[in-house]
Amino acid sequence: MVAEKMTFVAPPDGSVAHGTFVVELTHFSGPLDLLLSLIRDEQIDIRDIPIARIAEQFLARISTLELDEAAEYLEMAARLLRIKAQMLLPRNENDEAWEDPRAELVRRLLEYQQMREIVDVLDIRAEARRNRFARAFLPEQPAPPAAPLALSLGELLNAVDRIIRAVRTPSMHDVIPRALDVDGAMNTVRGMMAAHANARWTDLLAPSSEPWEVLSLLLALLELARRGEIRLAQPRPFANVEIARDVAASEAA
Amino acid sequence: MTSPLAKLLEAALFASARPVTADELTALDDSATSDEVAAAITELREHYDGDGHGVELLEVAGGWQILTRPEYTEAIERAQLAARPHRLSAAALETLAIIAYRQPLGRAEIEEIRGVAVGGVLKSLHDRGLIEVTGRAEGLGRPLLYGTTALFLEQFALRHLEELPRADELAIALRTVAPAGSVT
Amino acid sequence: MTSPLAKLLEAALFASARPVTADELTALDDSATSDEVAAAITELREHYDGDGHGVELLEVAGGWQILTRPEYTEAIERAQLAARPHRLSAAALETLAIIAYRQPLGRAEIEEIRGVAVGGVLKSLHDRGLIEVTGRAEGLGRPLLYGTTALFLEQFALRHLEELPRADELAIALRTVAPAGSVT
Repeated sequence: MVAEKMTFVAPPDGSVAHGTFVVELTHFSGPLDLLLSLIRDEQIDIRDIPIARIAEQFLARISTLELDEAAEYLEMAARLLRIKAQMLLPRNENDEAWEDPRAELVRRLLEYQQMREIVDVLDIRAEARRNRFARAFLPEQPAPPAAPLALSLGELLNAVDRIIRAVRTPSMHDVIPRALDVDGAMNTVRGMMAAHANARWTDLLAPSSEPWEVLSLLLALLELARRGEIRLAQPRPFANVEIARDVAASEAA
Repeated sequence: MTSPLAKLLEAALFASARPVTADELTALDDSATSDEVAAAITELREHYDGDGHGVELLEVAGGWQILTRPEYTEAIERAQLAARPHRLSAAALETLAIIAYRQPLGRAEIEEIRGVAVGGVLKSLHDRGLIEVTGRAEGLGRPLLYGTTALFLEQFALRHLEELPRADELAIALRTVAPAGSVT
Repeated sequence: MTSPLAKLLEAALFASARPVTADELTALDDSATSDEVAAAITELREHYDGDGHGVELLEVAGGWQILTRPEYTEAIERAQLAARPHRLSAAALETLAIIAYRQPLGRAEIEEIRGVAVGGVLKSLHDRGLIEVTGRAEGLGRPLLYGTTALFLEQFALRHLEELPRADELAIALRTVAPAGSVT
């Protein structure tokens, strides 16, 4: 950011007090502000700017302001010089298609000027409010969140949806960021099956297991069942999964 | 003051750091109608104005707030009982002005109008609670969009955004400015 | 109230965050004697008591303070709670969603996804007991890692995290989202 390299100068009206909220670059809040101030000083019609003269003054001002590091001011200076050069190009007097090279700059200046009018309104408003105090003493808040949190799964999922749509390359698929350890889980199951003929899902999983452990175990069980080392049964949905040593397979092994 | 409702409203307005909406005031008393609350607000306001009080009841940011009268500010500050907040810088005001009129809009658009980088200013305004992220734009990079907050209205003594001058009331009207009606 | 001094005292007492001593009140007006200040305090106190106000002027530890009358406290607290159901902001919800799906992860990672600073949001989610610090990452600064809590699951009536729809199921889930209680 440019601002950090700049010399900090408070605006002349003293609007930046200590404990500064935003440090102003200079008296000017930007190249457009400087340009507008030059135009005002010279009492020039904004719609018919003598570009050569203004460009010269602009360059002079930014050198005295020691703004040589301010990319934004330099960019504007370059723009002014470019417009100046374009103005010098010979053109046919009757050329209806000729576009004033200053047009875009004029548009931006007018827009900026309008915004400054709003700033004046806001400034007056803010001053009016600053001169009034709200009650500063506030009774201690009623004991922390007494009201239950109003929060539904729908809201959470909508938030997920917003994020997915917001992130350019959605990568929400990796729900579990850790690599799964299926081999490790298979070893755990084999160990358990060596000692016991039967086991249950909950015997293999600590209550505090993390999602990657749950998934690893699930995949390990499915893999072992596929290889015929164990048999899996679940009497009803959500019931504990029962694991049994596959007798035929283990005897063959 | 005579009405019990006005006393209750006064107590509630004293207890809140922020403006309290008429709806919130109505919720104070199950048996009160919104007309009765409106009448009690008027009673309280007129009492402060007519019976020599150092505070007044003002309508700000869509609600009601008791504030000290400006003629006492200097004495209060001199006695170090309260301090006025710092003024916003020109850069902050410019950025706020643009956001207030064009919201929701993104950083690039603000920078285009102001002609300078506004990252730092946006952060300060956000930290101060004057602006908030209201969403993301479509298109490349899906930039964040900013809008003003209720605290903005409060700190600029505005009842609502429409209280700002409409673009066509400003000396220079611009084709690109959205009609005031659409500013919400 | 008739005396200008009583109005000034009212404004000062209102604006101060703490009780104000008689000496401090006297300092508000160079021309006021302590007797005059004492008289103005009495005038203000009697005005609040006699003229139907929801507040009163009390002498508390270290000075004078305007306080809401206790009989209104309950109604105010009830209305404050009713008016402000503790809803999470969009920013908090999005942060929570990211943590739920990516945990454990650090603040920098969340900020990268959301594009804004999330320090305050993390604190409020933590204060509400929805997230917790689950460890520290390897690498520079060993940043704290966050994850969701049991309360988080309870809040959404989930038995475990795997009950959250996968990202590729979300499009469907979002269309058929049922109220929290019935999601299994």
